[in-house]
Amino acid sequence: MVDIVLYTSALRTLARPGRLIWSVLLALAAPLLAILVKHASSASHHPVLDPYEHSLHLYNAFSSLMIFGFVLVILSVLSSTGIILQEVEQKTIVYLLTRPVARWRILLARYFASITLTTAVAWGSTVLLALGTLGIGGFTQAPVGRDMGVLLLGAFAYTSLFLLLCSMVNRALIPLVAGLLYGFLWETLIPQLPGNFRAISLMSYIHVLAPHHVNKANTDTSGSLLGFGGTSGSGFHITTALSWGVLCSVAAGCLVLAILVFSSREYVGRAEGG
Amino acid sequence: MKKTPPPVLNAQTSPIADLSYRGYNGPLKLHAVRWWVVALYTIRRARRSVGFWVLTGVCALSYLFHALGFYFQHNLSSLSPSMHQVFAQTLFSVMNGSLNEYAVMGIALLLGAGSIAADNRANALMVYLARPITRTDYLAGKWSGLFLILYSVIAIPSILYCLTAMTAFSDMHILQQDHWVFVHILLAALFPAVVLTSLILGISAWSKSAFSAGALFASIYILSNTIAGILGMVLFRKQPDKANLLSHCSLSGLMDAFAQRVFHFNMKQPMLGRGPFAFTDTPPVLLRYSLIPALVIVVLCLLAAHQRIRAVEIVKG
Amino acid sequence: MIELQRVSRWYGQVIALNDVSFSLQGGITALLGPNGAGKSSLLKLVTGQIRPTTGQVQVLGKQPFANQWVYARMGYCPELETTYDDLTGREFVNLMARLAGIRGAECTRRVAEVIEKVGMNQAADRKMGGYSKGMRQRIKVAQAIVHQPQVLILDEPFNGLDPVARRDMAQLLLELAGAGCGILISSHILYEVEHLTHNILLLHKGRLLAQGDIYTIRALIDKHPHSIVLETDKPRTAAQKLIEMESVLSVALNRQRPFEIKLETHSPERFYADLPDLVLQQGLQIQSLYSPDNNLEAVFNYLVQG
Amino acid sequence: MTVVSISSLTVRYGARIALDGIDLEIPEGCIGLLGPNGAGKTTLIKTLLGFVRPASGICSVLGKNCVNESLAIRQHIGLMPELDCHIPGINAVTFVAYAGELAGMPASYAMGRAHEVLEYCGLGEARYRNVETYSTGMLQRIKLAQALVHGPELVFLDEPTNGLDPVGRDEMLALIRDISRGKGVNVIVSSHLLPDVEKVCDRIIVMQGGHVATEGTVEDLQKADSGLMDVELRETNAAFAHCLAQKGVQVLHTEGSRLQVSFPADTVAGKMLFEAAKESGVQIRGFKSARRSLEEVFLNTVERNGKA
Repeated sequence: MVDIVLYTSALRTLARPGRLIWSVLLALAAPLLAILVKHASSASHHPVLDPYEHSLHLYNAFSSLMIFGFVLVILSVLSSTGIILQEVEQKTIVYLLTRPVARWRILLARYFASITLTTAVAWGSTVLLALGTLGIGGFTQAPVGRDMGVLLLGAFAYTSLFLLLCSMVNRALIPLVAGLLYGFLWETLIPQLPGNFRAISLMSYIHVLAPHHVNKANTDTSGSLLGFGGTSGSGFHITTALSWGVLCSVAAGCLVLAILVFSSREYVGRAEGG
Repeated sequence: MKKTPPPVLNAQTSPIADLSYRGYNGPLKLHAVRWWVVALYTIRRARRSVGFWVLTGVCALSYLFHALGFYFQHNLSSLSPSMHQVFAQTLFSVMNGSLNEYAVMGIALLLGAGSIAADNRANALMVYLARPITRTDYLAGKWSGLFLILYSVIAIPSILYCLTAMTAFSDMHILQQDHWVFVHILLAALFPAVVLTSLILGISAWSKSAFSAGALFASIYILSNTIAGILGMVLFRKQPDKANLLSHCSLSGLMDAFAQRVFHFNMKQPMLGRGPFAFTDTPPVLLRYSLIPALVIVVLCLLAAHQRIRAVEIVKG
Repeated sequence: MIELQRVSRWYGQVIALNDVSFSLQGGITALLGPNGAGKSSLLKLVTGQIRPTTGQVQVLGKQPFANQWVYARMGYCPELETTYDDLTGREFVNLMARLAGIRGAECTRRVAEVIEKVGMNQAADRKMGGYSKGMRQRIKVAQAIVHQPQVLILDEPFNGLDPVARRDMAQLLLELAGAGCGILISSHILYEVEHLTHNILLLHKGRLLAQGDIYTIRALIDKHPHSIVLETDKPRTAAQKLIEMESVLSVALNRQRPFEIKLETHSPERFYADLPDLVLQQGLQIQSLYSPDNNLEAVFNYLVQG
Repeated sequence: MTVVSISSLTVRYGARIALDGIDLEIPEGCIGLLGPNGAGKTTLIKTLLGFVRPASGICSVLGKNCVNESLAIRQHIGLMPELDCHIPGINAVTFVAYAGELAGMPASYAMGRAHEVLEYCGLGEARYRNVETYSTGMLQRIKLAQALVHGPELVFLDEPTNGLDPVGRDEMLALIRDISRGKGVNVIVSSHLLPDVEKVCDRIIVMQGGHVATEGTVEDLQKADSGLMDVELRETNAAFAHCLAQKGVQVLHTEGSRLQVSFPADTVAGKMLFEAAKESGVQIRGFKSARRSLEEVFLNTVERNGKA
């Protein structure tokens, strides 16, 4: 009962009218653009895409770069930072912390609310993208179900990671910038480095679970888009099982740490009033 | 201005001076330079921020990274005309490469997101605007302060890089190749600094908190990059011209386009589905494609910010 | 109800509370002290938002830090000015009630009841972002009492209220105390607290300076001369009579105000007891009598300076 | 000379009328502005500073029009806002000097002046500390210092004693009294804390619902019926009131150990009180002829207007 109240109130904070608009726009961005590209290319004299092959190509490109590469990451960063630290910064967290509710339940409720938002937007975007590029048949041709599953797993992993970051500081801008740099600089630069550097990027594990091969001919050599999923033949190969293991343990480990930190830290600053 | 203190007005007849409150009758500066006070203050604040120095460190890292890269490339390949292309490319990367680009975005976010939103929230706007300064002075000060910081963060590593290359590889005759290389750097650095400063201030003025301003700014910045990147990559095989144009339809794309125009070289874009080291050459796009959108963004943001800067208290009573 | 044993608390190198021990029973207790004395820190300790660096805090026999059992029996009204701006007052109180485990129709009824009690009926369905300081203060009190706590902690509840609202708030607190709720309020508006309670805790620079009844404390500080101002039509005659009293230390006349006598006494208790006899037997005419030291502020000043 | 003159000033926020056709002349000196929340005090100050455009009417400050000469006006006035302005990460001297520089003072002069004003406001060595470590009292002093740094001729103080402890309040009031007497600074104080206004101001203006409800000198407003006395006892005692009533003294109201009583004409108040005290065995701790506190004036005005 109390958990539901906590969860819904957190969700309500996240999905305030002002923010909801941005979330919906974010969900619509990928499918709308994909449809636009599809129509533009079919209308032009030099069709860019072959009807079937390239519709799937479109789905893969947008799913990989937009939904996995952008929507998932940015929403995880923003919602996990926003849901804890904005309240800490505005000090309204006091009201929650002095209620007869255990702190881990507060954090967990907010964690799930944050994941709900991220997943809802990413799923909505995926479904619309499949419909927009491939029509109803898209659900059989494109790996929609698999993508949705991996998105959920990814949301768990990223949200846990950023939640841990947030539970350790009292100011919102620092984890925001750190999260953005991690999500967009680290996660794109690291997999491109030679050798086994990609092992320290969450995104490479996600791409192993949900590979989006654009060209079936070169799956073996170039892996998926932009080289995610392994180019170096030497040394270490990321298997599906390993990916599952890494993502799940990051999600669980970071969450447990975040709960431990949140339950024992003081979230009020120095008294100014006297 | 003469710096002699003015005589005490109501000189006391008593031998004991009145050390309690007195009015101020010293000199006053012209009203026209008061925006500079705000700018100086913004810069002073930034110098104390740890986050700012960390991100500046990332910028420095990008400089080292590219300098090393160029050193190896230079030593491996014999001197050829294409080396100057490579130099231009790396110079461009020092300025606009993703490492630097994200660090600069981070600085803009860290310093700019709260600059107006937090003043407003902390009730400081009321105090500042109760002074004899106008809203325009205030905005101009905030703008130029942030602009100068971003401008130096972008321009200084590039200039250092250029100087390093000139001293290390005197055989390249960089100055002979491009007499105006320093002017070009200064010019190219102008563009991202102006656009980012205006955008973040516009957003900050309309946000309730530094966090929401930062979130919105980052979303716009990264989303536009992602979209433009995908569009460019999806289209490049059949219609390279259109693809090239589309790939510049983002904030960082605009900056790339301008810098490319200034340095005049073909940029290497990653190719979709061709593995990590597959790149295609893209020629610079016309100047107006970068200047006009940027101008629109800057003007809109500044107008929006100006509209929003008001001396109102948050708690109504 | 609330017990502190040798509690100290630092923030980095700054000390907020230093070796504070006290024990409170029911009723209203006022926590007084100058700005920066550590009042807010003390309330944060009692409400379990922060932990003591050394020593022990107990509320209703348990340690309060992140302790749900305590929170179920405690209401807290923070000094905070920020609220959930896009909830209405009623939604906010409702949320807080639900988090305290109150459900369904009972919850709606309780919420309506406390909103009525704090006099927020009209504004309860407006967004809190548009509330004035006084409204915020009242809705904060409403959320603190919605789960009928045994202990109520209020941090500066009178701050920012206009006189009308202050009077209502004092009335409400007295009612709650009458119903058996133990209340601890911090304040510096002394003349308001004076109406509420005689039971005070005095903090100064992080240390507990005094505890107990105002008058008990006054008795303690009787070693300080206590000044009293009399207005009479024959000041010199009166002065002679007054200086003969054993409890009077000094008598002074005032050039600016020729009818006033200012006297100092080391034992106000005896002076006040003896005064009626003197007046009635000697036929002194006294137009007015007051002591600038006969209020909390004076107690406070004495203790702080002494 | 009048400091502020206002004629038929109306200010609207959208459809809401914040100030409704006010006529006001504010003379030199220290003036108290009273009124409940939402009465229009803050709006009035904002209008005088030129932040809000009036819908109609004329207002001028120090002989300059508020609408088109607001920059010149702001050069000569200081504002101490109600809410705290926490600007984290800087110390008081920097903040006050910055405020001075914004008013056009050259940096070196501003720094010297900031030290001088902070010293005057009683912030000794604490002025080198970061603002976020300050107590409320120190923050109030900084707010006053930044309002005075450029040597204004008129300062607006919005709730200057809010959140101060008694010592701090007395010191703040002493400062206000000091600058408003013989230092060439006019002061407008807006406050809820009526005893404070009573202590420092020569005149008060009571506002309500966008109107000026009452205006006059403090003494005029306080004039109370003769024969009215406030009596303070050591502790609550019902017998005392009873004794007084038997002597024909009317007990108007009782609040704990405080009573307000009305004596019939030509009686000796002191004697009767002590007699009653002796009979009922209670100690009188004080009595004096009731000056109505401004709080009462204010409550009466508000209630009267509320009914009308």
